[in-house]
Amino acid sequence: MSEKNMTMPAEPLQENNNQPAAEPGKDEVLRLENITMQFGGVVAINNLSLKVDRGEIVALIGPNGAGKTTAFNCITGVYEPTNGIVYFHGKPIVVNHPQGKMAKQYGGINGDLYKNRKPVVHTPDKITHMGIARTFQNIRLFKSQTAFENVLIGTHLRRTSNMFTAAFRLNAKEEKANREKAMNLLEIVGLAEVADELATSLPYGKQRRLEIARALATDPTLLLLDEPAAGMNPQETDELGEFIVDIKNRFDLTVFMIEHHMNLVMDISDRIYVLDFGKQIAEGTPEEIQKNPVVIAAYLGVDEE
Amino acid sequence: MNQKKSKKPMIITLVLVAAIYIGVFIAEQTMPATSMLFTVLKKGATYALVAVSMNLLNGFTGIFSLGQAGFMLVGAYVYGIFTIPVAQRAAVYQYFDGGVIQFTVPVIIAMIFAGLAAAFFAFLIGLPVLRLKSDYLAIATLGFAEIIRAIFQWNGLGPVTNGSNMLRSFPSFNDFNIVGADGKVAVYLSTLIPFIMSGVCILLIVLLINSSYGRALKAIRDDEVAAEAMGINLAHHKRLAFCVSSFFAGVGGAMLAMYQTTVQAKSFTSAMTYEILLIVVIGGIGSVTGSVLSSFLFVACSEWWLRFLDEQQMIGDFQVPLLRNGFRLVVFSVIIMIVVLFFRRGIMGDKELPDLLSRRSKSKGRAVK
Amino acid sequence: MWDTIFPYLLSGVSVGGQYALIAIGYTMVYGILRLINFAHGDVFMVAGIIMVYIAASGLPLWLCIPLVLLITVAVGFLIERVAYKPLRSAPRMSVMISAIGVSYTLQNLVLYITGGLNKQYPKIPWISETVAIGAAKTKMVTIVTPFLVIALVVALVLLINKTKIGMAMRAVSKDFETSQLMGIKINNVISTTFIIGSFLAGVGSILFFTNYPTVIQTSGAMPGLKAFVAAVFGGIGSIPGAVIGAFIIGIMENIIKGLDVILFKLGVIEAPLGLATFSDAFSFALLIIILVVKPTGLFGEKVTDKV
Amino acid sequence: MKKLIALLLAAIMLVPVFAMADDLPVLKIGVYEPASGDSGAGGKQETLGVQYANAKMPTVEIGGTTYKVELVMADNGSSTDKAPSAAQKLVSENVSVVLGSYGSGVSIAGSDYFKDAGIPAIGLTCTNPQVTAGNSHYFRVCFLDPFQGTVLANYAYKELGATTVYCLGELGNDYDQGLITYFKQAFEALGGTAIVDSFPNNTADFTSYLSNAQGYNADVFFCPVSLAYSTQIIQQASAQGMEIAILGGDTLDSNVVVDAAKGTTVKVICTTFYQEGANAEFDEGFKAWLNENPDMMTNNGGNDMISAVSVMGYDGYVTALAALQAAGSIKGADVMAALPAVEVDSVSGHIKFDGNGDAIRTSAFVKTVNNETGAWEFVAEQKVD
Repeated sequence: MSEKNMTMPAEPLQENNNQPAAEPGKDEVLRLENITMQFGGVVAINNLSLKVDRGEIVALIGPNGAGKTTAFNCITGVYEPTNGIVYFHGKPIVVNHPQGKMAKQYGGINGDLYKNRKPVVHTPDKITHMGIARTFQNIRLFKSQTAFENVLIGTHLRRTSNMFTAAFRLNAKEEKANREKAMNLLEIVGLAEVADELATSLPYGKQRRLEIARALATDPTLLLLDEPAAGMNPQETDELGEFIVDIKNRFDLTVFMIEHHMNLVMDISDRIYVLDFGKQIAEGTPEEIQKNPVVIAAYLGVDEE
Repeated sequence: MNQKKSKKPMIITLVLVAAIYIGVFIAEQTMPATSMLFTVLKKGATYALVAVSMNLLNGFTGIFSLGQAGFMLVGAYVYGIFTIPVAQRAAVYQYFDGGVIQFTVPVIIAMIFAGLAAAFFAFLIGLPVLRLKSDYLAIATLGFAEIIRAIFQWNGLGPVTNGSNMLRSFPSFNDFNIVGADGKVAVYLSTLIPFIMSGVCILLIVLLINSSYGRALKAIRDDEVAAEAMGINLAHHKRLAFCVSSFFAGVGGAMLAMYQTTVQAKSFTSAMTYEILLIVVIGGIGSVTGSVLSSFLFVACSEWWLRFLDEQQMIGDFQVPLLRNGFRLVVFSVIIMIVVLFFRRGIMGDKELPDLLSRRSKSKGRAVK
Repeated sequence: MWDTIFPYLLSGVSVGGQYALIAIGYTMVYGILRLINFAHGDVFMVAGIIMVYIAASGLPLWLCIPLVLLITVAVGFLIERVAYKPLRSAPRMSVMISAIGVSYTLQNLVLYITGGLNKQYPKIPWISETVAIGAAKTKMVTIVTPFLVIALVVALVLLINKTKIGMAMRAVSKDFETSQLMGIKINNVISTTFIIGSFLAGVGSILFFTNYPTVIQTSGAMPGLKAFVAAVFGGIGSIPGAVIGAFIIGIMENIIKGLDVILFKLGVIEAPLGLATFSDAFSFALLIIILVVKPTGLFGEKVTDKV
Repeated sequence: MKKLIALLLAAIMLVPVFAMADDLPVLKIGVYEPASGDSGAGGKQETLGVQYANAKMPTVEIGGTTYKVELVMADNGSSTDKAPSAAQKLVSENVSVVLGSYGSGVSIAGSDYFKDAGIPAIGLTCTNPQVTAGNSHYFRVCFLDPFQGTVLANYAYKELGATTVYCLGELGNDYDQGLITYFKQAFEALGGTAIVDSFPNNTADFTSYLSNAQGYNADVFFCPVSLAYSTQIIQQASAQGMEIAILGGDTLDSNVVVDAAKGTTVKVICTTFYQEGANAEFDEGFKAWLNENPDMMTNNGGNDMISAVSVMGYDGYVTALAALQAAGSIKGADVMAALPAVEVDSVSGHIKFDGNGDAIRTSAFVKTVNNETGAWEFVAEQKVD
């Protein structure tokens, strides 16, 4: 495994040299290249490289504090990675290499790998626009709004109306469509009957589903789920598993998820990446991962809440 | 907000509003025009608009801005500058031989100018300060209001702004009365017109709040990170809210000018902003209805109902103690402190009139922000 | 040229020193509660009014001064207990609104008591005497102020770095929740902060009103705001920063008042431009520039809030 | 919450019901004066004149019926944004005539409200021409700024031998700005130079402005500002050991100023409407009245020195009564019609209105503070033709 880790950087490196705009297989949805995230002295992610293909369900696992959520934040533009590239549908959506102060004090891997590339930075909303939707580890619903409104907000970014047409209700058709879409999504996630309840008044499991519905409302092609099953009992977890597969097929999505519930991960994911202390220590199918000694070592004694 | 919700409360609300307008009109024709009631209604209508515009920022977008007085000032001045009759300008701009602007525009146009000017200032101000965090933003906007005040008072701009001297003799509310041939007022509109003006503006704000954009603003208020993850462009939407709010603050300023019949930069102090903020708080942060109600309550108390506290009162032969000039304000501020400390949700919380009327409102009981 | 500018520097230094004493109160409270205590400027004004009435009651001055400071401290303490403590868990906005409410209340209360008239501040012997520095004449207080300020600041810094309560203060301003968990009596710390702040505001008011001897309910508003600007300028939470910021602002605003004359003397302009109009606005312009360019101010340490 | 407010208001609404009725028919005169704010002190002294007059002449016989004259006070807070509701309050009380205000800005701000209600107003010490210009309802018993400005300019140029004057006024105060403008015109017509500067309101620190005056090598410091500021300026001037004289308009004629200047070396000169001693009967009566009423004494600044504004208040009241009698009715419109023809001889002299509704005044008194005794000293009576 570890040598794979070392060889990974090599291929993109050549790639950059002969053809800066990478041209990967067209069924590739997401690719991370040498992503490194450093907060001051702390290296949260160390040279992470991975890819997710169209239609896959890929899981990112690892002990707490392994840097999984940080990875998500780098993809969605919440953080600007210290180094590395994120490709989405083959297009580089995040490009960075150590800058200014970082460049000097940064001794990490491939520090100068992308020197010749212009940094690309997008605010999270732009990235959502491109078709990456996410849920949050610690649920972040709009607390003063009903379940229905929460989903409805998700449709805002695909609007064709401007402020005036919206205020003067000249977008009635669009508005109607959005409302139907939102209601429809609520039905799919099975929250139709609580549509008018305050989002925060819903039970935990439903809030998680609502977050997914809200994410779906932004018409994503890639769905990032951050611990969707956290705090659920086994039965709920199983349901969630089926649910994820179901929406994946229904909306022809690609799913990239962080999860601690191993049964869920092993059941539904096609491939699994394992992070430990910001480093990728393993990659493979559920079977491979279950047998992998490094993973077992990393997880030894780590309870899966 | 859900399509399944019954339209009934909405209709009742509209009927109520219509009834109020008719009531105002009738009252104005029947009661003596000198009654304090109309002063309260006029000023109340003006403050209602400004309060709602502030609520749009502080209540619905979660931007804590204290710049309102500054934007009102811009609005009031722009209105005055463009509506003072040319004949009067020599007298008004007495120290700047008539000023440079020698034309007037219709009242409505002037009010729109007022709003646009305020919105323009807001845009400029917004560029740097909207990135700031809550209380830094507050103090920065407060500072900007002070700067605007100084600019408008500067003699260097005298030919336009009349320096620090007052602008006056522009059309006021009373000029909306229709005067008959006999020189007497035939139809009184001096209270109805301000009601219509601020009514229309508030309606526009409500429409915006209930539109897709309004939901986006509320989302930003509730959780900026999540909102951004939903593809809502924070900078753009915040600037939008800021400019819209300022636009209506500017229009409110123009109305204040009409109410006061004179405008002077020195009266648009931070104290004015605080008053409006307190109105918003008393009404309930995040409730348009609340802001409107509390505006009228606030004005009525401060201008009318509590005025007797400022004068010595005799009950029989017993002289009521403490009553003296200024006592009104003391009582008043104590009431406000009580509201701020113990009734933090204000009169309406974040509910609107329709919510109260609808049977569903129970299930929609919302958390304090 | 120097003779022209010197008087403005003199005025600047003295008013700057008085701003500094108010600014410390702001910076400490903000450092701990992350609250802009809008009422602080009014506490300063109230201190002035109290002095007026106590002195009018005929007590000897050597008794008045400590008494004034004592009452001012009590006022500051009460404000915190009544208006801020109940809102400890409330969102920041409500606390700020409460602060504005307190300021509104104090001003109206004083308006009522004084009947809205300016009150003459009693002459405090020695410090209100006139002294000559070179060409310029000024009150003794002008010279006393900077030294007194420095002395007080040194004392304060020692208190914060050497004493137990000082340590607690630093802990709380670093991390409110954690220090609570560590068993620090938050409320005592906060009360102490307000007490120190009000005490300094009281001292400041004595100096300020000796220089500009009339008090009215609005006397506190502008100095308060400017002191806050000074605090931000110097870096919220940093006491030396607040003091330096205050002196800079005091001097700059007086230079601006005199800018016309200076330019006039230099022959840059023939007629005055009336730039004095901007003497107040300038402070706020400075504030905004600082907030935008370097939000942490001159000496403030970065406050990282979790995403 | 709503209940609480409702209850509160209900309680409030009840109280005025207890107000006592009187057997004589009541005639209301509105007193539109600042009781708070920068001009609060002056406004109170002016009101005292009216109250004293009312105490002396509590009733008036109009068209055969005797009316009890009731004063309705409204505090315009010396600010143009509080003025409207104060004016509206008087209007809503149906006063027959309004007296006031101290300060031209608030007078102008209130003007339209009286106009729309058809109530005449008699300005007592608002000296800005704009108050009465272009309207038929505002009258005035005092002299005007062009006149006062000329008087001051002449005095500064001829008597004080000044060639450069530093003029300081409050931003947005129509009285200051107006008087300074007319002073400048007159003074520069005489061949002197006047440098005009302004300070933002709520300024406390005038040291730099005093330095400015010295910087410009001014011979006179002209600051016709509200008492709130003039006292500050005088005290800080003495602290800075300023030698040049402080010159001011009628606003400075107050015992507050005297107290500030007492025991200092600052020379304070001002023009005014009345010089104590010109009418012994009034002086004694007024002082006696003050001494009887302690709170009146406090309103007068703690001693019984007579400030000219009180005299103008008295004269305004006298004029108002004369107008009411001439009108033979207590209707505002009738009083307005009667006013132009009214002529009275009162404390400050003979009052007769010109076409503008301004009292024809040809002389002003100049007085200065005696720094030892702490009293006004008569300097000269200035005439301009």
